[in-house]
Amino acid sequence: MSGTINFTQAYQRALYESMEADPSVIMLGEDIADEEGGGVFKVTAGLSTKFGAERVRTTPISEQAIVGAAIGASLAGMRPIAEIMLMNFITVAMDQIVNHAAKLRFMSGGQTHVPITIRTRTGAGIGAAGQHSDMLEAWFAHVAGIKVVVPSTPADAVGLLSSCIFDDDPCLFIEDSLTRTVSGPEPDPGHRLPLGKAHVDREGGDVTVIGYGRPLLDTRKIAAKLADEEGISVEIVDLRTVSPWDKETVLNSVAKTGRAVVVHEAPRSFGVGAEVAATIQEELFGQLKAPVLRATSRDVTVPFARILEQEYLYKPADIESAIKSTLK
Amino acid sequence: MSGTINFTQAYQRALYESMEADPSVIMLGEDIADEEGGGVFKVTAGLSTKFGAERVRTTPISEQAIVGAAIGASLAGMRPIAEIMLMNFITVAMDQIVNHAAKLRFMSGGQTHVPITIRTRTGAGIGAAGQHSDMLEAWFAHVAGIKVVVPSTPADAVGLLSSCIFDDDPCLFIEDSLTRTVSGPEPDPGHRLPLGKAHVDREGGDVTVIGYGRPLLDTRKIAAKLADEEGISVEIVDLRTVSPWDKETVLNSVAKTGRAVVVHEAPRSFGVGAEVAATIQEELFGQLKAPVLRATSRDVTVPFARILEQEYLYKPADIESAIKSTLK
Amino acid sequence: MTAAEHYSPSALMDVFRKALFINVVDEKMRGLLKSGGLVAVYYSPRGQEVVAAGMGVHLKPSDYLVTTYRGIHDQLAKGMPLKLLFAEYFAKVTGACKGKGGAMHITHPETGVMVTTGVVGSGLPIANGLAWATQIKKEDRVTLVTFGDGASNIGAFHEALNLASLWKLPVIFMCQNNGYGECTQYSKATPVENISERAAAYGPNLAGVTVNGNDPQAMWEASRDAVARARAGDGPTLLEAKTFRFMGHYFGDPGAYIPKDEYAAAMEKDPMPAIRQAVIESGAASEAEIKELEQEYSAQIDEALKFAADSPAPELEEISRDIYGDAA
Amino acid sequence: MTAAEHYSPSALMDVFRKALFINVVDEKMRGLLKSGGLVAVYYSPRGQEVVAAGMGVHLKPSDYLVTTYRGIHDQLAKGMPLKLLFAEYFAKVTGACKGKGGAMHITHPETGVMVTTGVVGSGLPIANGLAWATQIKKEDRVTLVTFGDGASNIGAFHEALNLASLWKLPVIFMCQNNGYGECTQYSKATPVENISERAAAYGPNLAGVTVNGNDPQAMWEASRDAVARARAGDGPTLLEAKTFRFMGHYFGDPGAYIPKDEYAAAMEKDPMPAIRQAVIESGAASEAEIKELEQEYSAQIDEALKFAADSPAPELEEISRDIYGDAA
Ligand SMILES: Cc1ncc(C[n+]2csc(CCOP(=O)(O)OP(=O)(O)O)c2C)c(N)n1
Ligand SMILES: Cc1ncc(C[n+]2csc(CCOP(=O)(O)OP(=O)(O)O)c2C)c(N)n1
Ligand SMILES: [Mg+2]
Ligand SMILES: [Mg+2]
Repeated sequence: MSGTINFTQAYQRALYESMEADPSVIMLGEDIADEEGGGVFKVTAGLSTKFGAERVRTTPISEQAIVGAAIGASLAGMRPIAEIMLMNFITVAMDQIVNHAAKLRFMSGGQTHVPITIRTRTGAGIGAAGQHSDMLEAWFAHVAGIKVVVPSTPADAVGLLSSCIFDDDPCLFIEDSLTRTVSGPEPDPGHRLPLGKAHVDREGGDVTVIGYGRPLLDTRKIAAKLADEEGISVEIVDLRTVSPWDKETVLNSVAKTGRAVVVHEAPRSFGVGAEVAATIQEELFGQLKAPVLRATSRDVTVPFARILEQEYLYKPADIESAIKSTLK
Repeated sequence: MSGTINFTQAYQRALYESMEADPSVIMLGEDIADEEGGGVFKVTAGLSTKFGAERVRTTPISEQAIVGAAIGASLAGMRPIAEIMLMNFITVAMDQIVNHAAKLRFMSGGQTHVPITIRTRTGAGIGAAGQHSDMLEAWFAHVAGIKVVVPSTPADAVGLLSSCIFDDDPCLFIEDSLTRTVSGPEPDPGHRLPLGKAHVDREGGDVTVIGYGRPLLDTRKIAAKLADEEGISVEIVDLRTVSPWDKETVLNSVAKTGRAVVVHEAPRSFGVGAEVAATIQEELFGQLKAPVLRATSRDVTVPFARILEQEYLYKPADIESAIKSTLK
Repeated sequence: MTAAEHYSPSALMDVFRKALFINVVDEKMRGLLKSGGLVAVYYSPRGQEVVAAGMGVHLKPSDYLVTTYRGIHDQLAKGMPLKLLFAEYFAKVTGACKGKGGAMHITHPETGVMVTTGVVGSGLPIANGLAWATQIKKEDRVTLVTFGDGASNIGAFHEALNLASLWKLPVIFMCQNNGYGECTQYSKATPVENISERAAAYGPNLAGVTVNGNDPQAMWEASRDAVARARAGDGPTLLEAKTFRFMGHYFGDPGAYIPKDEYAAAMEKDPMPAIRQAVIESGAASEAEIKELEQEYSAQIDEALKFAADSPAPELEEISRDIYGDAA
Repeated sequence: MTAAEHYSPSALMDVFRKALFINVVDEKMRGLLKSGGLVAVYYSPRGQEVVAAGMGVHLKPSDYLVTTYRGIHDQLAKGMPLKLLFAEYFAKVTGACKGKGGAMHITHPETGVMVTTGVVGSGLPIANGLAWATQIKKEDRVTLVTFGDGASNIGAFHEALNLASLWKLPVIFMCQNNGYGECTQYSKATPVENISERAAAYGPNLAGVTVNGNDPQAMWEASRDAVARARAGDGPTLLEAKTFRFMGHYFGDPGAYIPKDEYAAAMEKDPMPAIRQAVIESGAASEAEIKELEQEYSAQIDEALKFAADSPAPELEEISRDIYGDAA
């Protein structure tokens, strides 16, 4: 570890290292080549210049064509990375992702597989309103055959995105719009993290907080504060891979603490937290000292006005009070 | 009640009655007019002849255009019913449904609303394999602004579909592929059932089974058998509206029985059952005598071979054993 | 053809008034953004004023408009009240959408502003539905949907044009071809010289026309024809207006991806100085009269901006409203 | 042009052999379905044999094919082994996809059968990806994707053709225009006379050709040209073959929606008697030799069908395999 990098730099590094390591890694998406500015969020800046216009291609605004081309190229032995600029636009490519990418391995009886990575970006809190802010990871988690990955530190972003690219199954990698300039320690070159494995991010004995992505940035601060100020010992489990998720690590932690809070940015109802909570209560009934609680955003379209958008979003205070509720 | 009708007749009746009652009810979808045979499942047979080609229109194979046209017409005061032949094809229309139909009321600050009904059909068990069998209701339940409705009797199908058509919000009405010829008592003319209200389908004191659609047909038989043979008293709560769901009725029932099993056809992980289980444990912690269990299909692409398809599907025996597990 | 259907100095003046109004609004908005008086993502229509104005003069308030995030010129040309528009940009409860939709989702049914979408291409299918309702109700309404050159590459465009042609809908698809989709040059995404050539794919019902969007007369005449065609029930038009986007994709976009000579050439054809000159030359107004008009507009706009700035933010409760129609 | 690039009696014979093989397979399949020897949904290619055969003779095993549920003729023309194909129809573990994909999802990479999709239009974007990989790797491979007339109205068609033209991909889009999409007549869904005219929407890189799919010479030549164009890197072709679907949408479809005179006129142009006659007239084979060929095919097919019928069903464990690559 030589210094710090932010999330944007982390994505850039994983892409750069992967393209350098393997010529079968190719990319496509809107505006991603340097002639078009290297991507509207600059994540792909420099790649087309370095690795050639053949391997890094700007596309028309055609998300079905983007994901379809990634699938086809992957069937022919490539490892394509498709960028879907914002997650709400993935709605036009659901057929390609769900009916095809996720299912071709199974439907072909294992004769083919689809090693694509779909990078997308989303998250509320930037005033982008109803059609540019949705966290839709629960949809994909409900579909067998695709992996859903969300990093919560820049170093994890490097390790997880690299693993997605070299994984033999379709991976959906979700980047957060709000925290792109947040920094953290820089990982070693070639850093990879296993998919499907959760990470005990902080050890603690009183209550387990399970989550992924942005809310864990809040949770880390809350846990430190609660330890300092109130002597509450919070264990944090970072799912890292939302689906298929690492039940074992989660259940081991909750078996120890007896209390659990699930946090995510997506709306509460029918979100990822429901599955985690349902599984915990099923597996650890009788060992739980409190109900499994959820701290999430609200069941409503993301509003435009800042004050309403903040009211929509999960609040750090919600996480804190959920933790304390389990201790009552 | 004069006799019996099957599910197909029930859908037909709701459509017929609604079109007759209100000239703003219009329909569009692939093959739905009589010139094209009245729909591949014959649900719309006779309607274009009776109500005119202007109001019942066959479309090209263009699901985005179908849903979009329904949305637009609804903004102009109509009550369009769009048929999406099978639910897997809804994947190409997700943008129109999720980013637009579900959100326009909120995003317009209530100036507009989208009273459309999307009728679709799905379900495994007919050998239609990976791209023609998926139950995707959990996706839509995770989105605020749209209602998701699934009937479990022909009479309910009449009452719920009619209510969807005359509801002022977008409704997704899901028909089951396998049970279309299953019959039940015929309801009175003009039958309507409230959306958002669950129904205590059978009263019981030992354990509550919560579900919707096809698995309830199995559950009713199991409940009768368990009552007869083992003296187990099962209460069945039919959600009818999967989202927004009727927490109150469910919680009242489970508060009484202290035990709950959630059943659905969709795969288990991140499915509707997760939300129901998570909510119950949260609200009734301490009152539960057993963990909330789920009997669902498996987390895998729907296989083609009959033997595997049956292995994929929830099994009545799973429902029965889940019920008994809660009583141990 | 009646006299009113011929271009004249007074027709030019009508176009100019709307174009100037748009131009002054746009300048004010950019001024505010620069000064920090407004913090928002803003998609400037600078360069596209005459396109919106040339069409707008032919539309009645009862006609429908569907537009995009870059739609402020279309909304103004349609007659959207300034206060409601600005207050929405300012995220105030007095905004048309109560601050919940925001700048990308402006709606105002009273003036026919039915949908503003942030998803590329999604407005076209919805416009068909509005036109379909009009056709069924035999109303005298035209539906105008505007979109960019980039949008012509997405699936919804194709499905919508096909259906509109098939059903001979009273709809105008106005493509504002400003040479770029975000940072991607037209020819890097769209391998056909004129987007209007795409009309050929949908048979004779759909007219395809390309017009110089900087030329008020050409814009006025082409719009007149498209509107007349739709009103007469003769079918839809794909009307491509060639224009340019002087302020980049969003306000603040450095636009480094635009070749300098291309930009300079476009500047030479800037429609605003040209139309001003044409008005003076036609004798419809003198420079002094135009200055007066500018001042009048400026005052109106300032007043509306002040109203917006002074208006209150929505209350927190607003987040719970307009999710479903039957909820509080 | 070399001699082998000219149509000749031996070229006709090549086409005939493939067409006859397809025809005998199709008759056997229909016989089995009628007798109950096979229970499955079957989309007969009866009438479209020469289309697949005329193209198939120009393809190498290493070329890629993407086809649809109505793809058995394409798969056979591509050289897919009979046993693997039939066993998949019979849902047996010896099937190409181990019985997990089924008839609608036939895959066999060894002969280039890369994807068979059940979702209308979804193959086109994937075909682009296969061709893109070929382009990057500078391989000598052509990608053929086949689809119906109905599929030309869905968004994926548009996005795929646009991208293929833009990137000059070595892909052939072969539209088998059989006059119907399910029960909807061509002209009720598609307002353009020839689908090949749609190529004009994508600029000069994309050739658009309509050919009489009943005419072996025309089919052979048009296919030769499209394949040569792709192989030479000169760009994609939209090749429309006009044909007819004699057995309705699926086997058992009563086809009441097809006007009797249309059906009779199509029957007159049935390609199978015509090509047989042409072969005999050309001197390439005598009636007796053809009979012999038929018997030979019939025996091969019977043997493969017996293999399929006698093969075991998949074991239950098969459901847990091929979901993810790294799982058991
Ligand atoms: C389906 C979809 N994909 C991508 C985007 C991101 N995006 C927003 S605007 C834009 C460019 C649109 O270009 P064009 O249609 O030419 O309109 P213009 O902005 O030039 O008016 C893109 C790619 C989006 N909003 N929706
Ligand atoms: C997206 C989608 N919509 C609807 C269907 C249902 N469907 C299956 S085949 C078919 C007709 C397709 O017609 P065409 O493309 O002409 O092919 P053909 O069957 O004539 O070969 C339809 C509508 C589907 N499979 N996918
Ligand atoms: Mg543009
Ligand atoms: Mg067809």
